[in-house]
Amino acid sequence: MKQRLDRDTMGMRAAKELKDGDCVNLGFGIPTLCALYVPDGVRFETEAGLLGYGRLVMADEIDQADWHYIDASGRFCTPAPGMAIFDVVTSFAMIRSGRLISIMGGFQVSERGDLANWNTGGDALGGTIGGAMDLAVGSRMVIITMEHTTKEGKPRIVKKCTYPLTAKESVDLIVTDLAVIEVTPGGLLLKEVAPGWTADEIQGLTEAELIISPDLKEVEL
Amino acid sequence: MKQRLDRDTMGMRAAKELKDGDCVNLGFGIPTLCALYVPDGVRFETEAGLLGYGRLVMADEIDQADWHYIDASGRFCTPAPGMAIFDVVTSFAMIRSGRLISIMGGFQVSERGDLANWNTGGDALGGTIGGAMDLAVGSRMVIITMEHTTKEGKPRIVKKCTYPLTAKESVDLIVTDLAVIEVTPGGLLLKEVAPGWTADEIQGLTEAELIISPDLKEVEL
Amino acid sequence: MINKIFASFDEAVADIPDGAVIAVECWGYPATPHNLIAALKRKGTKDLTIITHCFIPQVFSEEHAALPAVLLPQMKKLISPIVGIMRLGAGGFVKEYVEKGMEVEIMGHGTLAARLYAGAAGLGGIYDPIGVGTILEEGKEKRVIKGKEYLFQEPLKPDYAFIAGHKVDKLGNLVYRGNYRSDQPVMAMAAKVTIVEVEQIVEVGDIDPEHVITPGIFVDRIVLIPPDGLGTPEKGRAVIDQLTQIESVRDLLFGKAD
Amino acid sequence: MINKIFASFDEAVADIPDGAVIAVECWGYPATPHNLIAALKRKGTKDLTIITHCFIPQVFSEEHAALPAVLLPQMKKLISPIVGIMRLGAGGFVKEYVEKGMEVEIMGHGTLAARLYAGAAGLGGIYDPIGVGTILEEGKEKRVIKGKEYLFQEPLKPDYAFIAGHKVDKLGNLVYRGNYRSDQPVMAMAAKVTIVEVEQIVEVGDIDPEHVITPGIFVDRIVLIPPDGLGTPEKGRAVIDQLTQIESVRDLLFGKAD
Repeated sequence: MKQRLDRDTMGMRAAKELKDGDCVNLGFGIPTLCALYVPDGVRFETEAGLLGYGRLVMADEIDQADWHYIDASGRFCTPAPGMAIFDVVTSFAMIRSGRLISIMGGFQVSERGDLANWNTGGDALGGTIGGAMDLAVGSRMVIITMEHTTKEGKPRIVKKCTYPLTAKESVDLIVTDLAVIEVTPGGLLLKEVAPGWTADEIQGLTEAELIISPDLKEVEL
Repeated sequence: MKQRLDRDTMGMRAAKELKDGDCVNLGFGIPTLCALYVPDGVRFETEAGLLGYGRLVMADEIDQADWHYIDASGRFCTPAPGMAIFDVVTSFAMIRSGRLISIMGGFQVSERGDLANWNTGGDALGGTIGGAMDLAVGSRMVIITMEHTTKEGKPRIVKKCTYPLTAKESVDLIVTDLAVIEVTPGGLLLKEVAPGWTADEIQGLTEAELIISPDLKEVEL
Repeated sequence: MINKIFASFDEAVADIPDGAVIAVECWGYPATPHNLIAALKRKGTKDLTIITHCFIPQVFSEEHAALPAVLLPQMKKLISPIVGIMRLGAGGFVKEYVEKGMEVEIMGHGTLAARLYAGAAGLGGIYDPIGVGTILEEGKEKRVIKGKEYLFQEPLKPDYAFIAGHKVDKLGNLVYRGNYRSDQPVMAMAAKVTIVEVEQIVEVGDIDPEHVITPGIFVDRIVLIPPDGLGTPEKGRAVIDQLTQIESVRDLLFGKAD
Repeated sequence: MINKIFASFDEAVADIPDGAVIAVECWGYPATPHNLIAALKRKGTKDLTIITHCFIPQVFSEEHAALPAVLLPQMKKLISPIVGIMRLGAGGFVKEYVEKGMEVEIMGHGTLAARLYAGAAGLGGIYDPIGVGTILEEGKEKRVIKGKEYLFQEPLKPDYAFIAGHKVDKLGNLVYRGNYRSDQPVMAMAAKVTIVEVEQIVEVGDIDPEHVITPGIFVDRIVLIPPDGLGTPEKGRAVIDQLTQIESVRDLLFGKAD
């Protein structure tokens, strides 16, 4: 029974934070999956200049794809009614003025909400920034989806990030395959755990200290 | 025979500086008259967001005017083929990146090319800036058209401006009702005089020292 | 879909508190959100800071037009590159309010645009080449960068933007027409809350994505200009009639090149 | 009317000197001025500084595509928010050139946009909130403004911009299509000379003034993409075929959400 959530379920849980009218930028990986689970009225933004695009073009549709529409991950996507096209000056005004929600992957999140998700190398050539820093600093809400631990079993939720930072104190919510954790001024608040897991077990896989929510419950979808 | 040039002639002379392909912002007053004399292929810009508009709407045509097009002086103008509409962010990038020629009126120009044309009062409420400072600083070429002297006969071309400055060292060419004067690194170069006037007479009405061009001639239209 | 459409101008401005900072376009009669300005006057909100491209006297009767100048008695501060019309006596009509304590901050129009952009882009400030060596230097930090002088300018982040649009879809995707555009897109991006009065509201999908100027994410509230609202062709006709009675303004707004 | 149309890509880049700073969009295959890049490679111009949104490996055969990475042997400096594709080993393909002395300056994409805007608007610099507390702080002036930290960023003023456009009139008024737009309008505004490769050249008056994205004043040179040029649907088809041979890049560019 002590399974970890699969990637689809994590995407579904992150998507639950969104509501009608929200505009969201979905990063590489798990966040892309959120697109399948968002409520009506949520629109997708890509920093390369689209708001309100449709769904991704699948590999078997590529012959029919209009190559002029590309999502935030560089995938072909479809236009949709109510879409707007704009340049990057407008795009980053959108991102930086706090009107977007950002769902991104992460390598590490610190107890203060510092985010590391662009670089595993330690120097400037160790990663690619793209829009990640702008999204982390500027978004109204930053949700990070990631596995709770590395492949080697080491915690990704740490006291202090060891990977180069994307931004300081920028994460609002962490959705992992084991837990949902809110970054609060007082520290990391453990709000939900995967079915069958206890708060103690989660703490055992987390370097940063967790505050256990009085309303702790199983992950709600 | 010692007439001063009339306003139309000054506009005509200033317009002679323009050539096919130039884009020009025409300020209030005499500069507006240049529009009648520019060569083919010159386009007009207004900082409020049009490039390549047509002619002004005259008072007796106002019933038919489309109110959506307004020139740099707040007058209704007509759209024209090849016009572009843009916002002020684009407009001032255009102005400040040195792609435009500016023809403006002036109160005073100094021997270094300092321009005073926004304020006769001495405090911030003594005038209206609009786009004048941007145009003076940013334009590829700044041409000032003005009467050579004030109504009281005082020189407008001075050693040092007494009116508040629009911009330092920004004027390239001065077209007055008496002379055409180029602002050079060495000083003010008197290049053309109105018919019947001598260089000495012009110097007598000019506070700043003039260098007489070896090619001094009558104003050419 | 979130409903952004408000039934009246009064409802659209109902929550604006005393002390609010409001960016509002005014570029002659056509490109002005008259109805929102009139609603704010009715509401009587005090201590306003008004950011506008062009602050000219209320030369029209208020029955036909409402320029930002009708808000003068409610204002604490004015930020604008154009205060008055020079030929009418620049600044003259605000002096009474300045003497009573209203602050006026003037700057070049391009500096206004750049400061609004800076607000939208979350910048802490910019080094601007405009105003160096002029009275606008007063109180500003000056810095030499690569041999050239610049003035430090703070970003502008209005609480509200009042926008006069042409056509909007129900998501807020907005297009302007002609010079209606001007300062408005950057005002909409810089403001926390953007309120649009508009000639037409259309269905989602009716505006080509390539032609959207202000994406809907920047538009929070929409009010349709009713047939008897300000800014309509009929009211505009009345304004022209008034203008023909005022020689210098008429010359300024249309008419013979002088 | 000044003729801005060049007969060939080689002529359009003929005057670019060694050491030039060039802004060039690259957002996957479609939004890239392949033909201008290929021409600059043929010309062999040295010591280039390349400013680009996305500097990814030249994964396609050069017969079908030319990304900025084909210029690597000619480059002195790279300025980009995306160097490599993380899953392919970020930066790996530039390391060889970095060891030979090529400089790499990375920054957030929004910082790139803001610095290009600053270049276009003649600003001396901006205080940017991005990168504070990260390794991008190194060597940057940090300043606290109203309690928040910012990094000083210099404007970017490229000598040339290479633009991939959709349709242009003979005055240079330009429209893009979909994500072709992206960084290109601000690159065109910031550059001293803007060179556009385009799918269609139309007559003056054929583009609605409301729909122009880059006004013609910013466009200096125009080259029509010929039927056998890069960036055409046929070449694109060949690229897709190649991509299907490269699993990870294929997944990245289209295909199943992972």
